[in-house]
Amino acid sequence: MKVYLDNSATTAVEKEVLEAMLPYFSDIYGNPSSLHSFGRQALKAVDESRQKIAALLGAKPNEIYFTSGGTESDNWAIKGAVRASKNKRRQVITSAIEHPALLETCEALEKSGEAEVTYLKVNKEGLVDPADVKKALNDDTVIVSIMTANNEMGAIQPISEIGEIVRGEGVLFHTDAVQAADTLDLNVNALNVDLLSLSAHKFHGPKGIGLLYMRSGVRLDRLINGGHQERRQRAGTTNTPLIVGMAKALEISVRDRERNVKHMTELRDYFIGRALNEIPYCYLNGGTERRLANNINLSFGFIEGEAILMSLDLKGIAVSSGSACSSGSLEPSHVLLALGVKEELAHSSIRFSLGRDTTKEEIEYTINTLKEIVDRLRGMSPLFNIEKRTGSYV
Amino acid sequence: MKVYLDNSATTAVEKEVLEAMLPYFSDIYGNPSSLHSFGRQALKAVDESRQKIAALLGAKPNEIYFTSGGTESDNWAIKGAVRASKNKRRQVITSAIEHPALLETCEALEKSGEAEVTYLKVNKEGLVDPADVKKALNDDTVIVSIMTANNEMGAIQPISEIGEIVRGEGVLFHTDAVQAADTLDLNVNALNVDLLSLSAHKFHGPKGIGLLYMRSGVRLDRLINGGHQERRQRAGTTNTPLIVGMAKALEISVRDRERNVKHMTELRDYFIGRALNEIPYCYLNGGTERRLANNINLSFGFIEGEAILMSLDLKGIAVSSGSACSSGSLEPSHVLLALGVKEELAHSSIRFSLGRDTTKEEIEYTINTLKEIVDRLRGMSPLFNIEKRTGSYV
Amino acid sequence: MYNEKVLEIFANPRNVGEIENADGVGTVGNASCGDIMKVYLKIENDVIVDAKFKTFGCAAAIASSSVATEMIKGKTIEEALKIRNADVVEQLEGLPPQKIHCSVLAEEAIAAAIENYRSKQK
Amino acid sequence: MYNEKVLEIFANPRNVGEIENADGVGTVGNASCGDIMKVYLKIENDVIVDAKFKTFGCAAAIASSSVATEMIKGKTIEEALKIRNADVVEQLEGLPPQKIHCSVLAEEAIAAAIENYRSKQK
Ligand SMILES: Cc1ncc(COP(=O)(O)O)c(C=O)c1O
Ligand SMILES: Cc1ncc(COP(=O)(O)O)c(C=O)c1O
Repeated sequence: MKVYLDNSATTAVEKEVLEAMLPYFSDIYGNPSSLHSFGRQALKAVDESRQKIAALLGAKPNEIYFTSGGTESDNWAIKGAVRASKNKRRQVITSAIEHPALLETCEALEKSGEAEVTYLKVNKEGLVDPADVKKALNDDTVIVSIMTANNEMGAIQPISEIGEIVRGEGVLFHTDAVQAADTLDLNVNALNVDLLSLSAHKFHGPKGIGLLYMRSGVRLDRLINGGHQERRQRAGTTNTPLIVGMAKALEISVRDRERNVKHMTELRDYFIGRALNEIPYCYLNGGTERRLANNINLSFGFIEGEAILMSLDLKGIAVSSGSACSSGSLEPSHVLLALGVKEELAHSSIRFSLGRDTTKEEIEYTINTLKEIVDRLRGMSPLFNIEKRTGSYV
Repeated sequence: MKVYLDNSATTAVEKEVLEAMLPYFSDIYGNPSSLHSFGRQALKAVDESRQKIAALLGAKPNEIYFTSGGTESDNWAIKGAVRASKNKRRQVITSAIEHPALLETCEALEKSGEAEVTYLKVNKEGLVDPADVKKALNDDTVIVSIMTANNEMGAIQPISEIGEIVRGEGVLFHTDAVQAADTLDLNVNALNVDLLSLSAHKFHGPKGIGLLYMRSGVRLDRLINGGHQERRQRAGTTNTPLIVGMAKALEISVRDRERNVKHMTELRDYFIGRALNEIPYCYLNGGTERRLANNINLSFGFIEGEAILMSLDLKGIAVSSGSACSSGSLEPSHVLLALGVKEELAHSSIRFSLGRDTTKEEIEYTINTLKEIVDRLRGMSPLFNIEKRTGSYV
Repeated sequence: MYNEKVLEIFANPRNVGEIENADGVGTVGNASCGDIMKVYLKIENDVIVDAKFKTFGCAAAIASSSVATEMIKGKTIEEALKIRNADVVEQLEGLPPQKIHCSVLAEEAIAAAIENYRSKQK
Repeated sequence: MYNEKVLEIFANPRNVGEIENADGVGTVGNASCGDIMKVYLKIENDVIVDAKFKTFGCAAAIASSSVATEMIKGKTIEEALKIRNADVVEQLEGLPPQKIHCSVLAEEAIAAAIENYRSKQK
């Protein structure tokens, strides 16, 4: 049995999406910037897609800027805001649990001396306190960036409340909504944001296309200079097939959201319930309330995450781990550490991210397999006494 | 009859390329960074594609960095080199006829005070004189960037000679090979470059994927920070289907190059011959010797380029024009002006860019149609006396 | 970019040509900017009885010339002078922003031709 | 990332377990770094007659433990001490660069167990 529970890493392109894209590779292939009919046909598809996406986000079509993905959108938002700012000193406020696309961008700006960055702490459920944002704001603040939902443990931030605080101060407010797109309602006005990043492959669209929503009036320095595409703000030949694919994917995601969210929430809660009940020394990372419908993040005491991951893989189950071993770095997940999870347990964490097509049967198989694997690895662990079923860290 | 003669703007994805990509959208969709089998399968395809591309360019696989296209590659090369440089003053040397992806990047660096830029003149065939490069080099020079072949009038630059001069001085040498990829042999060692930009959709691959070749030992500041993809140099989820597509497209391009170049060169020369013979006041922009096999750029005195373009379009023929009217700017093509073409004639220029599938019949139809259109538009022109068949600029 | 109406008028422009012994001729624009419009008027008792044009320019310039010359035929010169570029754009059912200047050129060419007529009257 | 050999050994490691009244026991690594290796040795006349391990760690750590304990069985402690992490990697037919430290840990765990044995001899 093959079970894909790594939908937060990437998703399969939905068949309908692939079908929508197909005509634009070899048939309607013109450059949307060209004046002739080949170009106009392509431009029409791009314009319609832009309108569709804008409508789904509660935005205006000319507030949507297509990029190569969430990473580029995040880089553009932060670097673009800092470099366009006339402030003498430039402060960026973000959270400690952002995606590397955001954090590494901030670190690069710190290193080059272009900005000072304040990293807000989160509570043990992974939530930013809007009051902390208020406290951190000062005259130098250029932009505040808080992710809509976390990629590792699914915490859903109080974005619109933060937006109220930030935007009242005339500071730009960006949210990385990459992980939220498939399951949360993303209306830029309800969210109260100036800038928002999306990446299509996280909601069953194609890889290599994303967008930055930029509220009318906001001006960013360009990240990628060149031609006049995207109202001169983002150069590069307009990517008709992928844009069409992203629009279709978002349309389907929103269309089926209620049903999919309900389905995934049920499976998620069933999974978490059984895991916590049936596996000793198993802990849920993150809270239960403000959590993405498709995110399960568990730590399994006394065994290492990547070994669990690889063992599941041998049984056909695909997951990801917050273990340092998976990433090649020495530190385990910065997100789990920020929640106050102990290093040992951070090394022992696994993320199961459900998809709209995940079945109950797959979940049953996964939990049953997981139990065997945990037992087996604990049998190998010097920290656990498999006979006495107890363990301790040294 | 539909005739596509705008292959320099973009090309149709080759059927074989589309077929190669298809399995990677909805079947082998895993994230190549994931450790599980879904990810490993995808990574295998990416690794094989990287090896294939590297071999075709005479490079090592770990010298290939995938990007979202030629524009991003150009931006990265120049900004990355300037920002990584320890020189106190930082000079960039480039030519006056580069693509906007390069020129606008240089202008942005000038504006931000990050670099000083020297724009080299070209001769009337559009060629840079290597001696001019030598003269322009100084202690502050960080990078020299000269395009392999021009997108508007197809001039092929003496890249390896320039490389010899530049690299001897310990300065980085970049070439934008985006327009050259389908018809010229691109061996990074023969070309004598440190950095080279490609964009797949110019050689019948998909839009939204390109690469930057970066010679071992070269260090650039990152343009897009985040995850650990592309050996930490270019973040963002690895785009399996498009990478597979680019590799396949380059493979096919190289495989069929000799035949395709011969075919296009014949059609090109036939077209130019007939146009110059049969249409009065028709001029070839650029030279005949060092010219891309698929590029024809003509000016038609006393009539405006976009009107010719739109008239051809009404007959099903897709071309592009160097007219200011096509771009919405006031200046006509900076490339044609740099060749010394008069403004009036720059406004009257049309680029016909052939493709590997262009037929003799299409060319016949195009020339015959073109003659009628030129006559008709001259009949409307206040600058031309259609009875006496003479004209003059006022 | 262009709507169907503009493309259709560009493909089949009216009033192309010259009027011999025209009562008013106006030329605006220049070749190095990419458009020149030349309007010829036949005027009887201050009424424009015929109008023709020759234009070096893009599809929008040619369509604007066609529409503008159509609009003024049968009008008095006073009425013709009241025609604004916005009226030309309206007749064309819209022009892309970067092409609005073509309609301005048409307005100016008509004004120049009428001015030329008036200067000859004096 | 991992080759077939590593995955196979990870799936079916040898010598997992403890040795009661072992003659030498060595533990290296720590949980907050993500790997701990504990090696148990049964030694007769300076010859390693049995070796077992318990490992908290990734697939590479477990496979390295398996291979390393296999390699030292039947060897004198002098011979065992000559085994380098590179030998473990070779047995595994290669490890990804970021996993080389797991083979180092195996070398160190064996050295620690032998050291423990020796210290008890004195
Ligand atoms: C929260 C978050 N932000 C940004 C990204 C980057 O998106 P992409 O890799 O598509 O550029 C990801 C996914 O990798 C993510 O989960
Ligand atoms: C010479 C040259 N460089 C760079 C580019 C930019 O490539 P892309 O639009 O694929 O990013 C192009 C094409 O538009 C080009 O012709």
